[in-house]
Amino acid sequence: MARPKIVSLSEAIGQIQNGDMLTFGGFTVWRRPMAAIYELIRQKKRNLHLVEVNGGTHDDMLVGAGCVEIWESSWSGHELYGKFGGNLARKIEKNEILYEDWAHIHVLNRLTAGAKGLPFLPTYSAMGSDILNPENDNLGKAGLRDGSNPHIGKYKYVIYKEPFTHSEIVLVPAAKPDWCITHVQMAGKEGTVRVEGLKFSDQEVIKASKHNIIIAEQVVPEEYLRREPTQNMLPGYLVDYIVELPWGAHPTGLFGAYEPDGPFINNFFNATRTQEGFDQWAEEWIFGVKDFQEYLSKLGITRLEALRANPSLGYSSTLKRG
Amino acid sequence: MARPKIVSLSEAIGQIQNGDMLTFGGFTVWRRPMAAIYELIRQKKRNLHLVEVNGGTHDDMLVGAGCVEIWESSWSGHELYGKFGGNLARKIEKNEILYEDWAHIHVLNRLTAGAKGLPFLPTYSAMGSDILNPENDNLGKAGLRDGSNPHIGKYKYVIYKEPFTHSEIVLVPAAKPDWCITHVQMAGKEGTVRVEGLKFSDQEVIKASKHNIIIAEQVVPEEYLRREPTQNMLPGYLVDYIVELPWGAHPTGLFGAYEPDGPFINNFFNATRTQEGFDQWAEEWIFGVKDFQEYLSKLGITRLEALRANPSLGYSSTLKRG
Amino acid sequence: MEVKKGNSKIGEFKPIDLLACAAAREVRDGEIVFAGTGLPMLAIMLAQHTQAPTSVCIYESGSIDGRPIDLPTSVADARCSYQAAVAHGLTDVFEQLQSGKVDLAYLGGAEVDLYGNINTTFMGGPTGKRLTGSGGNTDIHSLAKRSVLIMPQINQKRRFVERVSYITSPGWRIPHWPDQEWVPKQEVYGPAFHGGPAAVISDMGVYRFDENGKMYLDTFHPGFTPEDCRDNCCFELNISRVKGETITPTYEELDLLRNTIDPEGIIIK
Amino acid sequence: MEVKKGNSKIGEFKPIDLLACAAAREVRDGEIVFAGTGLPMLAIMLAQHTQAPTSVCIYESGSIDGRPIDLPTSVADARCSYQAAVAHGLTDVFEQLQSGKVDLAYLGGAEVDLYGNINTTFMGGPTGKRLTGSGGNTDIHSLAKRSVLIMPQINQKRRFVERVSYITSPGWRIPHWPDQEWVPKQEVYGPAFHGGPAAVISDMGVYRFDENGKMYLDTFHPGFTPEDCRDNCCFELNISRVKGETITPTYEELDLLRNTIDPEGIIIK
Repeated sequence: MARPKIVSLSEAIGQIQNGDMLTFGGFTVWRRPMAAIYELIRQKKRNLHLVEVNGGTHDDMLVGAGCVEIWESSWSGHELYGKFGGNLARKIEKNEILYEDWAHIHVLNRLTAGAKGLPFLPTYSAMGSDILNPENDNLGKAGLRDGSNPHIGKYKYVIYKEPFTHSEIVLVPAAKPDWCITHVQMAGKEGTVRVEGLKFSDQEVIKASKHNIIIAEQVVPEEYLRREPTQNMLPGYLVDYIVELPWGAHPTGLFGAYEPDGPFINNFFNATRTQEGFDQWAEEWIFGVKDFQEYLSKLGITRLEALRANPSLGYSSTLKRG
Repeated sequence: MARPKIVSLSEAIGQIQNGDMLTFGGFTVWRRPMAAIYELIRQKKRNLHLVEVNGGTHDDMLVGAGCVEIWESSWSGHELYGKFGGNLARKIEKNEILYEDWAHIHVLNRLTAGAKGLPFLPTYSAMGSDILNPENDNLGKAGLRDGSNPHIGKYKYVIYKEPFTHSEIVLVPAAKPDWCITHVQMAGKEGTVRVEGLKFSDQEVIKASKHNIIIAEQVVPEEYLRREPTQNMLPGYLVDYIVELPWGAHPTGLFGAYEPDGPFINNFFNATRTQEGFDQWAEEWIFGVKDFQEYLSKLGITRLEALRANPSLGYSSTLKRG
Repeated sequence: MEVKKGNSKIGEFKPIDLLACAAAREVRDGEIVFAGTGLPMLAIMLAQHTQAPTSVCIYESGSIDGRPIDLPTSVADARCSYQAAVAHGLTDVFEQLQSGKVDLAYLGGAEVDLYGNINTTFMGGPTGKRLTGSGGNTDIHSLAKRSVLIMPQINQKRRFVERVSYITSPGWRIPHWPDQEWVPKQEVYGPAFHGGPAAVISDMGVYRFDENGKMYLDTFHPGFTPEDCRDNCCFELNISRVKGETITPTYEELDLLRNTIDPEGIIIK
Repeated sequence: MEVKKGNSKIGEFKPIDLLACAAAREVRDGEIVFAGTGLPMLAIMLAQHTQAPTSVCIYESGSIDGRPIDLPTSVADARCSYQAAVAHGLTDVFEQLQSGKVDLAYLGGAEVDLYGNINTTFMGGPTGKRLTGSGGNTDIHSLAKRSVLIMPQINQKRRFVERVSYITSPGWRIPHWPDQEWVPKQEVYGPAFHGGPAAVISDMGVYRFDENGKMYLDTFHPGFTPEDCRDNCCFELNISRVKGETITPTYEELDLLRNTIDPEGIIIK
């Protein structure tokens, strides 16, 4: 297992193939690898299979751009900046996408099972909900649980009468994405990864994935991170590619660095009420710029600086929110 | 759920009843709650049921003192300071104790299942070993798997042919000890707990337990710990009692504070070659002193200071080891 | 400045003030509370400033017992972790939830039904209007000891239904899969049964659940009658157990909401 | 001071030096290695100083890729975490082990048998002499891709047996429970089969395992003959595939062991 390569964003994203299963670090509109999302769309990836603990602005962009064939998660929306995932909702309503709804714990268990080398993990969550209604096993109904796709479990779930207390419990199958893309505050030159603030479910989803791309706000000396190994999240041998990209999570937020860009996300959400609206938005913000640097220049320093966090708080003390 | 009480060691240990199931934080000869072990012996607890990820100097003392009816773990010894658990080995060889052998992952899974509110967790570890030989299900052979003891699973384990990949996998039952006693570097006045250095399996075993006693090397202002919530291990509502006791892990080691007292442990190990040897040792070091303060005075400042860690390293740079 | 004592009168508070205060009063001191974005944040913070100073707030993104000095706008907001006891992640807090450590949880939904089942996935079922999906809603409603739903009701009668069009989160009576037989929640959850929906708080009244897990009117908000509440449900609401009017916010509660908890006017516009 | 080039001769190294060097040579550069207390620590540190500079050492207590400047005396020793990439705990490293990320593991034991089964629990079975028990021995031997056993053999013939008296850790042929039928490891482990015992290194020779999972002599240490090795096993050791003498430690390896890795003489007395 060699050390990770430090490469350009386009080179890292270029490794991802059409049809691959992807997951992402972060949580809703926080610490999402947005620069990588834009690049996936620019490189016109197709038939991607997303499996996520929860979605957010990032996955709705991929869905709107036609990159996604299968969406599996528990949620999609933009927190207070947009009521739901506009592109996902439209495509679900028009039967233009395959989707599977899960509880938070279900997807977390699926990826944790992948990380642990287990075929399944049990949970009591969501029993009696329509998430477990056999009628709503959409991948099953589409005939995709025939074992031909290694990323799709033979069953959505199995209810198991366990022998120890004789309760019924839900077993969900392991998920092992081909790729996980995660934005973090710091990575060392040998690939040691540090996340500041909440880790969400990053350790689980990264360990579950065959390959990992880490987008680091900053690459720092390895020795600096190793002074406090209890504060690091991952060793370098779990990382394939490292990309250094300041502001790379914009318009989502990065603890200790910058706030989510609420108006930007809200403007995106409003655009997604129609496919045309999204296409125009993508033309302006994704295809209309050559790369992420041009995107940042288009946003401008004033807009970005207004999002900068106050180091004593981890968030901005000046941002107008009311 | 009220805040934890800050109490004396004897008051905290006084809450533990004969027959209770106990587990402990730490790993082999590191960060063990030794002062609490001495107090358990002084208070003559009986019929305790130990379930531990691994044992060490601490559990062999409890076994030697006749406090333990059932021992369940993966290991007992003193690292380089003593080849095996002398008291445990003798009592096993003389059929004077009930024991159940496990793999590390088995016990870790049993306590993690308890922490997660699950009846079991799966693992592939130790398949084909005599740990899983039905002949070696000692609690079963003793007729204790009849459901009358809530701490003893109906089965030691179940081999399950799982439906997703059709592999055989081992399901081990949850363990939920009545008490976990853990020595840590710092606890806040409201009970927030911080462990420096390796966490071992402390989070899992503490969360699995109904009640928790935290022995803190130092009690610190709550606000101090809350400046860095990512570095804290537990919130106060999971803790019942806090005891402040410097050097409370001696003769085991405490990261960043002091080394294990190798000669002390080795001397203990040599004493345990016979019951009489252990009894004499206990008379001198446990019953011969009124409390832990007197124990520390008996050890003396010179011996203790020789173990003190160098803050730049987390261990002693002067201790003679060769 | 001295804050007036006593309870405010109609006209002195907004509907959202009453919602926040009624929700806050559900918390008992020392309880472990799961809260989500929006009104629940106001409610738990208000409770901590009043009758439940040692109650603990957990956000599903992983922060535990934060002491925000600025109102968070999402559960992963950096503001949630300020002076928190612990800030790890989802595995930590969801395992505490599943093992029965969460006393109370605040939830919302697009639809709620007679048995406290919640829908946040599809209005009108899988062929209807797509919403966000569950997120942690189903996990929390499944596994918390008590959940409190905060719902708009005025001119939103369609949100209070006999049976939700999609069960995102299970209430007191639920289908047992795969046989689809409707049974009490406890029969399905067995040893993992910790409780269920305790109250629904709307902008018209406070609703609770009886021995059979059916919703009934507990108190109606000032300006409404029990009949108004019943007429704004799509099912025959039991109003026979009504205790009277919902207690209005105290001046102290209003002052806390406006000047301490949400001075920026993020939720309380 | 300039270190002599080339390999040392008999009399210039101790048996333990050869053990450490032979063990170190099992590591390929870049591999993820699980190591325990004692000789394994010398072996992995020596490998990192020689042919495997980017190999990573994991200790089961939770430290990953530490760069100790002082030799640890246990896997939870604070020295293990010095300049480590990560220092969490058991769950982290055991899940990496179970998911097949560990290339090589060093283990010891009281007994090893023809199929690489290890005993660290009872000499003579459950009615015999009690030892420490498994610890992580069985987890690691079960789930690592290759394990290397380091065993004393001189005057310890009883440690090399046809079948261990208690299988703490499963080798290439193991019983399938509950039917007790002896089968190849792969049949029992299915998708979790990552490999098994690769070598046994004693103070007399280096042993490997054939297509059928049976131990054979690969090289014999200087001063011994293949027959000496065979005569110090309680089973009929296959010496027909012997390659020759074990390569002796280089002067550089000896210098590293004595002056860089264990200058305090903790393991190399």
